[in-house]
Amino acid sequence: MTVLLLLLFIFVLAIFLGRELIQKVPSQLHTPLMSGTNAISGIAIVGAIASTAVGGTFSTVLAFIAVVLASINVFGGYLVTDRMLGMFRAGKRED
Amino acid sequence: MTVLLLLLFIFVLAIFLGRELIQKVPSQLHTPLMSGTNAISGIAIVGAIASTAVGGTFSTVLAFIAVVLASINVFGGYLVTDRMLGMFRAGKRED
Amino acid sequence: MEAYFQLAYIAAAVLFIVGLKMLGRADTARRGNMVSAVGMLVAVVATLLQSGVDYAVVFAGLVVGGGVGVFWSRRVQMTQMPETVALFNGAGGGASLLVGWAEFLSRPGQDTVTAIATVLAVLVGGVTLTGSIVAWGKLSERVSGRPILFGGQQVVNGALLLAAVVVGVLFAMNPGGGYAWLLVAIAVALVLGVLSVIPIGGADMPIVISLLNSYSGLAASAAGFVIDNTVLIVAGSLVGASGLILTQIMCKAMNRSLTNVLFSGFGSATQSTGQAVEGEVKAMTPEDAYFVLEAANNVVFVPGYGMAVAQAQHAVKELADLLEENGAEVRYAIHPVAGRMPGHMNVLLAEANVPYEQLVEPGDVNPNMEMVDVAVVIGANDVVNPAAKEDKGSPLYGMPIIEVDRARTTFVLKRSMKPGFSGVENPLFYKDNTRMVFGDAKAVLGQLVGEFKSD
Amino acid sequence: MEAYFQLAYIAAAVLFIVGLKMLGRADTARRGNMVSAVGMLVAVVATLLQSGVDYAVVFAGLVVGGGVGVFWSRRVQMTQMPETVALFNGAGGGASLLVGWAEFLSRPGQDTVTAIATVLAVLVGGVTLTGSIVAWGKLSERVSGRPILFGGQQVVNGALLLAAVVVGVLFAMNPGGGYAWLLVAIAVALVLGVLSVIPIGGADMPIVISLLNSYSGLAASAAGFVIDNTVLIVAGSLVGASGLILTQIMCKAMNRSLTNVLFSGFGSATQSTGQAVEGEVKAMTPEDAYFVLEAANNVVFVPGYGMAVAQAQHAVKELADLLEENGAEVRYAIHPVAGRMPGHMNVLLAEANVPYEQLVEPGDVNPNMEMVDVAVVIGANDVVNPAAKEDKGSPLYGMPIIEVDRARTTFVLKRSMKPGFSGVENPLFYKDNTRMVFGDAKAVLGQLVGEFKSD
Ligand SMILES: NC(=O)c1ccc[n+]([C@@H]2O[C@H](COP(=O)([O-])OP(=O)(O)OC[C@H]3O[C@@H](n4cnc5c(N)ncnc54)[C@H](OP(=O)(O)O)[C@@H]3O)[C@@H](O)[C@H]2O)c1
Ligand SMILES: NC(=O)c1ccc[n+]([C@@H]2O[C@H](COP(=O)([O-])OP(=O)(O)OC[C@H]3O[C@@H](n4cnc5c(N)ncnc54)[C@H](OP(=O)(O)O)[C@@H]3O)[C@@H](O)[C@H]2O)c1
Repeated sequence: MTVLLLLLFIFVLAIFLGRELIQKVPSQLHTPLMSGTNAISGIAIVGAIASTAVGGTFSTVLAFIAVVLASINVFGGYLVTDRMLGMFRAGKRED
Repeated sequence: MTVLLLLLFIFVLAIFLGRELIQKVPSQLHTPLMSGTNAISGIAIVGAIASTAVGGTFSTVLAFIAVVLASINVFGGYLVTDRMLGMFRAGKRED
Repeated sequence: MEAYFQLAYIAAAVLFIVGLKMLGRADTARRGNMVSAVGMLVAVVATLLQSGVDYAVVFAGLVVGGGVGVFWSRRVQMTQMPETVALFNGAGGGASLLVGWAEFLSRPGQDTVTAIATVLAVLVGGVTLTGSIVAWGKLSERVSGRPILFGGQQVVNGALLLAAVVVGVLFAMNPGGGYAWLLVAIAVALVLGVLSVIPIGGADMPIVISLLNSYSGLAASAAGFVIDNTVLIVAGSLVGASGLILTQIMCKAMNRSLTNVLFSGFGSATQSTGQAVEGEVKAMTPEDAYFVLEAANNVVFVPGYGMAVAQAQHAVKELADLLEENGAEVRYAIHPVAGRMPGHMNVLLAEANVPYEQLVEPGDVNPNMEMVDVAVVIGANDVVNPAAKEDKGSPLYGMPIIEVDRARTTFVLKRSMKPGFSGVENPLFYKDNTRMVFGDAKAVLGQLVGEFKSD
Repeated sequence: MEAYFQLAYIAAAVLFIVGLKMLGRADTARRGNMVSAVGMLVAVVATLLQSGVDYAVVFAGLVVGGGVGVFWSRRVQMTQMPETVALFNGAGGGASLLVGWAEFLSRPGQDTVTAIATVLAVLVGGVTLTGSIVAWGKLSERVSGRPILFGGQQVVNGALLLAAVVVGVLFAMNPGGGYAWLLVAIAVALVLGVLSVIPIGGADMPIVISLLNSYSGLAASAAGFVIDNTVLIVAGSLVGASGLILTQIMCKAMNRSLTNVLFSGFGSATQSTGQAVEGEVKAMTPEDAYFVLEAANNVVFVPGYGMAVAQAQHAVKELADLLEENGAEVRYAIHPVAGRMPGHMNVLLAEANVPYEQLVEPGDVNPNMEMVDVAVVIGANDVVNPAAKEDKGSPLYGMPIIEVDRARTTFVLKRSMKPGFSGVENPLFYKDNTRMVFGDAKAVLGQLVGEFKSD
């Protein structure tokens, strides 16, 4: 019970923190920022990895698919964000 | 041990949150803001109250003084901040 | 040992926080993304070292998923970014759903709180999964981009939402025994994801994706409560909250409210145009336009969605170079919602190597619009529609625009008199100082370039 | 039951967060303070309901402490605010120290982590306590405001800091058995608090208080780890972090670095003035000044520390009213570091009921300074010193100033040619368009008002 409440406290603080971190973003960064936060939401991969520890064939299949999906999110998400931001950099280099 | 680590996590998040919350404060608010955060640091009153539960004459004396000091901080801090901010309001009323 | 994992998770959370903060500023964004990626690495490694993990399964999954992710992210074109993000996002939501499901199967004797977390992970994850797939389909035009509306749609969606809540409550009240309820919850979530996104127009998909992105964070956070994992909770809720703020920022830039985006079926039909438009349309050939441009000292390009459709960014840059050689000052006025995704024009022009300092915002160019000899509107429409300033009855009223109607001469390069995304008539086309140069933007620009070169 | 307390603590933390955020904006600051006070109430009530609390002791303490706090906060004048805050802050630090001490006595068998937290609460709390008292003494002039310097001071402070660390480590390594070490730690902290603040000049005390405020938050946070109390940890670290940011903001407004404030003994001696000042000082009587003011259409008052010393704010307002009746436009240019605390001038002028919209910032008034007929400098000096723009050798160089040297005429109301807080000569006094009107600011303003009235 205590642990749960502490986790809840952590959740609440992180929500407020997430709210504060994003402010006044220039519009050309909206898409990269969306993509970058999407990559972070790939943190589900941690859950997916942990769920491979459960045992049972069907559960393992589910866990495997979870790992596949989450790693698509993580790898794809970070790389695509980087590519996008690289484009901006390329445009900026000339000034 | 787990509880401790969760508390540490909470601490880290709160530090970052505190950092983000204060940004670009107009200079006339510096003193009230300092005073307002000082009032919040009177939260030590919670610790002081809890420490009255310890027993032992000397400890109880310490706990009593702690409650006195912390409540000076809390009552004085909030009231003085309110008075300061009230001044600004008074000046503002005329526009 | 356990303590080290927690410390690693705290480190990962800090990296996410710092990375996210850096992502919001142009000069640090790219490094911010890398910082956040390092955080992910730390979290993954710490998790891998925990006991019981089935390395074969994880490794296989990482290779397959990582391979797909890498391949995909390399192959897509810049203009396909939003739909790609949608797919990745859907995958993340799906993973959270599966985590909740798998955990339930292996530890059916859940307490109430875990049961609530499980059903939330499954519901939110499921909506994210199918909703993102529909958004991807709409943007990539595999599904019609038009809003798909049917009678009683909102009633059906409302009923589904209610069903989701009821199923969730039933499952949580009967923890452990409610496998059937969990399966029902999964089904409801998947259907709800589809049905809540299909009535939304394709052009609103960036906002929907941003919202679904926020959801996938919340789903991950719920999954974190299922397995008592701090970094999942923190990273998930960071994304959940920041994604919501970002969604609001995006809505604001388009002068829309989130409710309006989600429920109005905007763009579903050509809407009333507000005032009737008066005046005469004056067309001009590219040859004649060339003579005007040739004499101009101050030229502003205003790109819009049509430039993306025609893939005309390189042609624009070529023309701009020729104009500069000819002694003219050239700038590009970028409206925040020009195109179909935020930063759309910036990305395209960056691809064509347009110098960063020639990009200006509406607020920079509007005050001196009278000094502009020629404003060349390239496939933009709504973002230059003066009705946004003048006509209170217009659906665009109140949106800041690029005020090319006040330039000395304005060329509008588009194929027809058809309205843009909003379906609203554009009085600009009827103004005295406006000349329509009809045709595909790339073709027309090519002709102008040809005239300059043959000169 | 325990769960409800935690939930109450979460609610309290949220109220603190929201309140703190609101405190940073002028229009919501007062409500923000109330929100945060409600958070405190929630936290206190939840704690009172926990088992074992000795109500008699708590009640007695609340009455005594609350009484003192209420009384004090009512009685002080606005100009005494910073030192009052210092005292309250010291009390908070002292409370954290005592919590650590009392907890150790009652539960001597502490584990290492608790021992570390205890010694941190004691050390940081102790420094806060005595440091704040010294700061209060300096500001209220019970202790000399001059920096108190002695040979080898920094060596002594360094040694004390080292001693604090060593004692802390020894205590933590011998948890439970180290009561003697704890007492030594208390003593070291109390001495360190005194010695680290006495070398700092009185005028830098606002920054020191802000820093000590941050410390008192951290001490509370450490006390939270001692008794495993979440709301203490969260509120304490919120204050710790935001206080540090605020300290930096304040340093920046004064163009100082924190290191410079803490270690330089700034203001300890009249410093070299950079360039020698050339020109002739032209004094003027209030009677003559009246004729100039009478003819002016555009008057800017520039108040400084001297206005606070002379308590001349009401006289300024009276003169301003007469000038306005006379048809002149009147504004007050407020420099962010005019006076001796941030917002000093704003508070004083608000007290005198000066309309908010007449207060302007340097950035608003500087560009049109040539249009100002008369700039009346009332006991300001450093904030109008042109050396900050012109003389690279000046200690003020780089600080933004109010550029009254560019006004048509400038009156400087002060008692002598003495320099201001920085000890730097002011070339303004020697400029052609400057007239010195010597005397106490309130007296001189009174004479000017008299001239207007007798007219
Ligand atoms: N940026 C975002 O994130 C975002 C997201 C969602 C919605 N939106 C909305 O999208 C709109 C964007 O405004 P906008 O001015 O950029 O575009 P727009 O108003 O949609 O107009 C685009 C114009 O381009 C023309 N066009 C299409 N293909 C062309 C081609 N090959 N060659 C030349 N012209 C072509 C079309 O006219 P013809 O058919 O006559 O050629 C059309 O009128 C706004 O209403 C905005 O709210 C933006
Ligand atoms: N605002 C803050 O938070 C803060 C905090 C710490 C330090 N500071 C520093 O304090 C300085 C503030 O600048 P400032 O221009 O306001 O003040 P200042 O430079 O300290 O000058 C004040 C002037 O007022 C005159 N004065 C004193 N009593 C007077 C009286 N009764 N009647 C008329 N004149 C009187 C003094 O000259 P006479 O003796 O000749 O009369 C003195 O030159 C800056 O250097 C700033 O960095 C500010």
